[in-house]
Amino acid sequence: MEAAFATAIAVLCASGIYLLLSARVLPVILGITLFSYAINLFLLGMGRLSVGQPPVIANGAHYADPVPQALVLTAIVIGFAMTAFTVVLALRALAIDGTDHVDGA
Amino acid sequence: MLKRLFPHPWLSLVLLLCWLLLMNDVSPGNVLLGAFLGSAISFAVGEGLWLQPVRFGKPWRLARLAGHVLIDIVVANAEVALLVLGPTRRLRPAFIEVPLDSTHEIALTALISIVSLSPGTLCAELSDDRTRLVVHVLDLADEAALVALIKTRYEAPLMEIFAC
Amino acid sequence: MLAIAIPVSLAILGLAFLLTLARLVRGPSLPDRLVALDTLNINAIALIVVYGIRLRSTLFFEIALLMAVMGFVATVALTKYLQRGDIIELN
Amino acid sequence: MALAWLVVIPFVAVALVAFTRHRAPAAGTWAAFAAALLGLGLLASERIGMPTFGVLQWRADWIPELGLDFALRLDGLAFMFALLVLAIGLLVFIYARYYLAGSESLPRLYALLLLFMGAMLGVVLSNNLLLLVSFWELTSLVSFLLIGFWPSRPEARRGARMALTITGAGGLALLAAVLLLGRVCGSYDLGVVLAHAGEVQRNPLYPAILLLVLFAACTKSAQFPFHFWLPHAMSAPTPVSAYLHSATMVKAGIFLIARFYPVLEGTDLFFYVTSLIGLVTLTGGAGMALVQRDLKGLLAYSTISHLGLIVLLFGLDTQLSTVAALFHTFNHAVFKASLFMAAGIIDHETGTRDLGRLRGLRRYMPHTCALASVASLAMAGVPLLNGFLSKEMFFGETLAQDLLGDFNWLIPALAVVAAALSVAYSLRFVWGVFFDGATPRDLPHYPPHEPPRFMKLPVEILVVICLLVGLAPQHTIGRMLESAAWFALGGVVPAYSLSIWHGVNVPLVMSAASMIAGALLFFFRRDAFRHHRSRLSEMNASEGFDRLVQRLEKGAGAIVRMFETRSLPAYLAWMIAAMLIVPGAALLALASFDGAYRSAPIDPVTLIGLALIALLSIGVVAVRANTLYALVMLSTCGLLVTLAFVRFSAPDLALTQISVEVVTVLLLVLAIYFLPVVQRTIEPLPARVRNAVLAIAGGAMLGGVAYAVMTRAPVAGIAPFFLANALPGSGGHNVVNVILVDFRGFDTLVEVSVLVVAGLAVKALLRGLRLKAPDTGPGGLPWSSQSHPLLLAILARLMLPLTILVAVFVFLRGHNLPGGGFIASLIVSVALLLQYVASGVLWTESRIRINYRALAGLGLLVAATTGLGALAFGQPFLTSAFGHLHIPLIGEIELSTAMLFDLGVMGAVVGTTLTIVSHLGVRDKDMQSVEKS
Amino acid sequence: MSTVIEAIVCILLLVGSAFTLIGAIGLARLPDFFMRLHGPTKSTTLGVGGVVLASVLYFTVHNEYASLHELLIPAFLFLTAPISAHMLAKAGIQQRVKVSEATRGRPPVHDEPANPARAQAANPKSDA
Amino acid sequence: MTHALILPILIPLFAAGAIVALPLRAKRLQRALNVVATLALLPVSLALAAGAAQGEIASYALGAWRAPFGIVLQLDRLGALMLVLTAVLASCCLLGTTSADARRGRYFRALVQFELMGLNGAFLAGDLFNLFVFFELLLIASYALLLHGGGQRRVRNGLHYLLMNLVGSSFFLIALGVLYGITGTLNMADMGERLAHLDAATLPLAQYAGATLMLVFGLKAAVFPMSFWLPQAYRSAIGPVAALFAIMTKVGIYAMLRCDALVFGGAGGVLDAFMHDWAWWLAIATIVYGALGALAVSSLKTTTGFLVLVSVGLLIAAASMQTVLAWSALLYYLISTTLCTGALFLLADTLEPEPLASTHNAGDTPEPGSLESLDDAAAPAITPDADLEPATARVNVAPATKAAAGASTPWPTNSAAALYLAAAVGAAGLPPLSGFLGKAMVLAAAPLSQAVVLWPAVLISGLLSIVALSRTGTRLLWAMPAANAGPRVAPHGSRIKLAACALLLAGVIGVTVFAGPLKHYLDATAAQLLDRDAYVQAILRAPAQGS
Ligand code: NA
Ligand code: NA
Repeated sequence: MEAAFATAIAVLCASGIYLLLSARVLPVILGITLFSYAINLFLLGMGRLSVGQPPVIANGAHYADPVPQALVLTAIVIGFAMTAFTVVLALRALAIDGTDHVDGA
Repeated sequence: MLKRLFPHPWLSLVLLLCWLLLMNDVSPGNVLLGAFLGSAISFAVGEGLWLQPVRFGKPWRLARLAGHVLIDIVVANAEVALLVLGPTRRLRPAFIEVPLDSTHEIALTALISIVSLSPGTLCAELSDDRTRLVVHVLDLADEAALVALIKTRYEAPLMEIFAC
Repeated sequence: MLAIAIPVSLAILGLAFLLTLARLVRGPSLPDRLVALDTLNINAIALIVVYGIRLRSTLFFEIALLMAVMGFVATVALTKYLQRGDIIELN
Repeated sequence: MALAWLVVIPFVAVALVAFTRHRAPAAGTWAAFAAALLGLGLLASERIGMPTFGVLQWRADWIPELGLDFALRLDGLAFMFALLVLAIGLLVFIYARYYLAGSESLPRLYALLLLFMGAMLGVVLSNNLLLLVSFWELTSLVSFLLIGFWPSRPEARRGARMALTITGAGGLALLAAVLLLGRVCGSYDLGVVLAHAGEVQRNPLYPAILLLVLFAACTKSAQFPFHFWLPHAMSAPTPVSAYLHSATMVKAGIFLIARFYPVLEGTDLFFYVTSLIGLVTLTGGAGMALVQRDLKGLLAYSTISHLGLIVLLFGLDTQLSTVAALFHTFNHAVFKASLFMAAGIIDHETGTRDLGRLRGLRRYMPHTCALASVASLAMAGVPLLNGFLSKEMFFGETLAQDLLGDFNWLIPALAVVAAALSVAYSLRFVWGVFFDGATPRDLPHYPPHEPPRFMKLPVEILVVICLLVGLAPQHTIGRMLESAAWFALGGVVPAYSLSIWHGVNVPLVMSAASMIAGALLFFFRRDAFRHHRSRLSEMNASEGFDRLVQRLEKGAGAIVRMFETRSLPAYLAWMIAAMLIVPGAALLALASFDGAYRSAPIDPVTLIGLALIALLSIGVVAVRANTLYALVMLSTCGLLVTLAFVRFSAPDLALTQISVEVVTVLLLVLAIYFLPVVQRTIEPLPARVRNAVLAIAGGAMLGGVAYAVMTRAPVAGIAPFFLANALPGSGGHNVVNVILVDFRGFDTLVEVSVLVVAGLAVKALLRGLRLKAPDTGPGGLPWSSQSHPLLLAILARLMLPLTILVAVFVFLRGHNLPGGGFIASLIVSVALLLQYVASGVLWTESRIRINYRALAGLGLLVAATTGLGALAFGQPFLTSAFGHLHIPLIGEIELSTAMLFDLGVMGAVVGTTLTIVSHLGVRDKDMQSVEKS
Repeated sequence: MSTVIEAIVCILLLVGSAFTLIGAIGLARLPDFFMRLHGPTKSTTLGVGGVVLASVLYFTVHNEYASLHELLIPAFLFLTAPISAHMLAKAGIQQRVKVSEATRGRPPVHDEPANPARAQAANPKSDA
Repeated sequence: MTHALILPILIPLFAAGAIVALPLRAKRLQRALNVVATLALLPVSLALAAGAAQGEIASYALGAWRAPFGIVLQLDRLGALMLVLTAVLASCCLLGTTSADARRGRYFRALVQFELMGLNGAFLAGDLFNLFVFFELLLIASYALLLHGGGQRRVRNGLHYLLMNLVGSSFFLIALGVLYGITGTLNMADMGERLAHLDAATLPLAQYAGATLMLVFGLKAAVFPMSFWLPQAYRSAIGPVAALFAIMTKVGIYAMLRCDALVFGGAGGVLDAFMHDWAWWLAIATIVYGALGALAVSSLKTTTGFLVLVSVGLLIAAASMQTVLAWSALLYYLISTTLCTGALFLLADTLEPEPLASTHNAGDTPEPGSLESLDDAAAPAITPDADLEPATARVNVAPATKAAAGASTPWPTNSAAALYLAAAVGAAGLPPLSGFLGKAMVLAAAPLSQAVVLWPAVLISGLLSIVALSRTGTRLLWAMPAANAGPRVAPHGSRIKLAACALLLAGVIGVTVFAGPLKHYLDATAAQLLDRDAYVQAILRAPAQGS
């Protein structure tokens, strides 16, 4: 399981980075999103993978590590805030320069 | 008094029902809470956001219609399943126009929903003056029959229910 | 019995998911891809419900419910974009 | 304490001058005089009480941890220099009073000169090397301000910067030298360092220390090849030139060599380097002085030459040469200051310093002529004047030295040449200005006349000193010189005699020869000029320096431009490369990525799901040019990530992912409306290759690290505590939610603040935003004319109450089941946003009248205030309380302050989300015009 | 859990899955956009419906407690799916997707006339 | 436990919340809130510093959940020092903000408060994830503040700044995840304890995470090669914001010190290899790059931006030495450079004012080439000054010119020039101000093997800084631009900006004069910082609080 999970993270991350390095705004935003997917999964994995053991207290004996989940939740929220900011800022830049090139050229 | 608390009784009722379903539990506390929410939410959306007042003329007609629709959906699903799995070249797709009589917003919406939900028919367009419905049919045998079916089996009961 | 039916069901749903995904990739038109996206959402709901049965857990109900409540909004936004461009208009 | 006052008084006077500069400019003048007089008095009174070879010390702590004390020391060497600083300072102050008479900038000049006086006194009196460096750099800084005293002149600015650069560099070198000395000797205390001479010379760092000190001294004392700043410093007002550029500041380098002489001298390196520099400067400076057209330029090069002479004397390997160096330092200060003042008077009265225009001034200003002539002769080394004595000693020492072996004769020979040049330019100064020709040519001020009486006073005093010292050296400065030499030589003074007549000896012959040669040279000067002008102008070092600086600036620009490309992809590539290479290096030590731990075997559905995530992410890359398609791919990828969260026991994450995903899609769809529909890939191939390499490496590393950590057995950290305490401690079953609202509620509070800031920022950015609306949709197709389909409008309204109900459910159950305030707020937000999409802004906002921004702020306040409640019970911020309320008929209701906190969070998130998204599609201008009407 | 009930759950599961698959097949192989648009309704209605009924039955029996809340899922889908379908159809029309030649009739197109309002806003350089 | 510990976070939080919640027209109230909240930080942080000076490490368990489970705030000498520095800088920036500045965009005051909250939180955080969250807060507020005023340059540079840091934050999360994965904890002291006992097979992962974390902090601090965004970003910010940003890079340095000491065990700990092999050389590269940049550009803000890089390089170089001596020197220099660059940024606002006419396109003057083209030779054909040397004065200066010159306030004034001089002296590290002392301390603290590289780098960069600042200064203060012959008029609000700048420089002088006691405190700070056991005792073994 770990290998497949890690591979998925790797590919997500690679795609994200590739897009991040683009010269236009939209691919960059897509890249941010993919990269954050990768990181969210990565963080989840840092609590080790567990299947069918959500950390909701019932009669069970084993639960998935709740801490990384809480961290990811926070990360998602912050990521959303940042993405929104980026998008609107990119629009502002577009309005000024008339181009969606990240460098304005 | 009750009217004051529940300006949109049907909405409140639906909300109460949904609440009980959501909580998956019919305890007095939940009923009370559901009633409270039903009232509070209908107040919140009441001003302008909610639809034209609904006057259900014949609730039992609604139940019958629901039954009809469910049966039609199941049957049509089976029919269409065969069509889908069979050779696609034999299909006879078509856009047809269904003239409308009802004007009530919810009735119209319900009609469109029903048409769209039942497999094999799909509402593609409502004319701007809300007098005609453009329906895409996956395999049209008889246009007139289908139009008649929609009008009698769905539209007529809806008009009855929503009293328009 | 369930021990067989659930995996079979999951497999079928998985296959449906893949077929839908194939349409998403093949297109050819943007509306085609949107239909596929919309359908994927519904397929995912089914998958989650079955998965809940498999785990005998009701913890997944909220997820499926939320997908049903919110999933269509993305479709609406995307389709409205194709029609009008601006999805939030002044009036 | 008197020592401290000696240094402090000028600074106090600066303050006085600064305060009185508007109301009573004259007071500043008196303050300056008083400061110098007071200083002189203090210095004299201290000195009188001391034995000849005594040392007076004073110290106060400054930064003991650094070894930097405010430590001062008055000994013979310091006394001589301090005396020069104060005495010539006083004369310059008097002179300046007339030089800038009536000018508004006189207080400024006094302030700066006083500042300089204080700094210079600090340099010569410092007993702590770091303190010395401080004052040293302060002199550079003040000289910068003084040279640039008339900032509107380009040459003044240029000269000031040049001086600052060169002398500043010297100061930095001195700092390095001092730090090294401190390291070698274990202290920055001058006494300690002087006591460690042997150790310093044995230390392998000695060459570095020596060269750094010499570099510092040479820059300050305008030694070759750093001499060129001095002539450019002549843009300063003449009092400044007289003070800084003849008598004091340029002598700081000399002082430095003298101060460190006991520590540094005695090695071949010292003698060779020092004497060579001195020799070159001596002759070169003299030659350049001869060919100047500018009166002050002549004096400047002459100063360079004389400083070279002094340095050469230090560099000669005899003890007596050092005495001579100090003697000439004093003499030069006296006659050069007077010459500068005379030059200033000429400039002041005629309006020009051009030697080509000045002539025959004897008739107009006879008194000045007499004074200048005596001073010039002192400079030329004519007998009976002080310059003669030190020059004789100099000639004697050039003969006594034994540096060059077979080429020993070279030094005296060059000394004679330089002396001859010196005679020639002195003659040129006196003869050319005062005698040559009958009437001056086209002077700016005609006719010239004598300056005010007291303007000449300083010159007179200095000339008298020249004479006194020249006639009775032993009685005038004998004791002072001996004492200074004693300290410069580290406690041994060779026998010497200061007298006018030593009989006919070789030095006297050399003197005579140089006089004659100089006179001849002056007589045939026109040929010499022609010869030199053409050659020397090409060797103009200052232009070389300017070119160097320009080239440096250009080079720096080119280098910086290589990195600062203002290209985000390049910046990101640098950063990501760093993030890969540097931490990646640590991974090389990892024995095996694979630990032993395994969670569960993989099942096909999960495998397919994970594979699809990977493929879809690649898909996004592949179709990125097709905006909407890429967005669809991305959404699908997000959907699968949601499923992965479901699969890997993270229902709360799944819920959050779904709701955030929807809002993000709304946001992106709003954005892509304005973006070009087809996104051609515009990166050139090399950039794409670079990006791909970084991407693959980055992916591999993250995946590898993930694998490495996940295959290591989990550590029992803080998680078990949360699992055990969520229910008993906080009353919630959903541990993730309990963490968010209770265990780590503080994070949530800050995170919500982040969101609110994003909302504010977006709102600010949207203000006045005007974007070009595309005329056609994807595929170049026209837009639809139907703005709000009926079905959508109706269903959106139908959904609203139901969705709110679901939100309430998710909110209330969040503590026990997946859900919570954040997800609930996104549900509400989406339901509200759907109204905007379905019916437009105006329709919606005529029905929903919420100030979203205020809502966000209120939500934040509610959450924070909830946390504050605990303080009333003596508990820390954010301490939660929960309880079960039993109500008959209804049953048990659980209430928790965490819920109130969550409610605040909800308000903030709804407010923010709607702030961000709801107006994104509307042009601000349209909105405003509607708001107005 | 009794075998009968288990069997019913199984059948519901399989039927639901099967209809979902059929919907997907339809989506995959039907020749034009509008025909493909019929596919999802099967997934929505009988597909999710079947699966959810299985869930209701299963948890009700398993937990010995009437678990009906899953019914809300198809309820919401029934509300929202027609919107999606309707909007998709309109998008298809606006995008002039290819219509199978066998189709009788053509969908009406509502093009916006060359819109002065949109063109007027075209002032990319201005940021005031 | 004293609740005062959380005040530096709560005061700006409530102020910001209230400002956001208030209607836009309640401008006075908003302004008052901003002023009161900012100024209140001064006494609070001073009181906290007085407490911390006793040497106790105070902690505050939020929600009464004890460490390492809950989030704790911790206050030691370092944290207190940074709080005071922030409060001082913020107060001066507040003074230096004219209402015209605030009006150039929206929500300025709320954003400032959020920024302060983020900064103070970062200095108090005892939990790594909490540190991350506060970092995000201060960053997002800084993005918004950077954009304040709008205009092409700001927007473009803001976009770059934002995206760089966005990616940086992602790497922060990666490092954090790995650290959690191998230690199972988030509290820094606890994490340090666990890392100290980590098995050798996992150690490289800790080193990986540590290096990543340090680089992320390095990004905030703008270490080479992640520094290219900074000069332009700072250049485009309005003066008070840029001045406030003077502390932003220092947050990165702060976090480096904190994490290296507390989490990774300082010298001999997890990060030894990174510090010696990488941080050191990157620091040197930063110094060199910063100095070259300062030489290459001409505008005061950009020059100052590059000087920030120089100082960052020096700070990181000192950080990499991991000794008490070096860190105490580092902290001294940090204080000095923060105040000096803050002053320079404020001055730049008045000396190089943006044209006020169009606020949105302000500062969008096209720049030939990619760096600013410069030269004071290009700028001024000299206009006559009232104060020419007498030789020429009588001829050249017509009375009319004098009258014209006297009519309007000549700008820049002497006080502006004096302030520039002081700030430049401090920033370039010239004696006698604290910049020199700080540099000398760091140089003296470098072991010989490192001094060989560091000294030339620092001294030469110092020289280049002098060249750059003197060039900029002569251009701005001495040479009148030919275009608008005659004296320039002081831009609006110059006086209060100069006052703010003077306050900052008074701080610099205070730091210089009282360098002895301050250094004493800083030695104790560095010693405390490197004594990890004290933190473990104070935070993890603290008696249980609350219920
Ligand atoms: Na249908
Ligand atoms: Na000698």
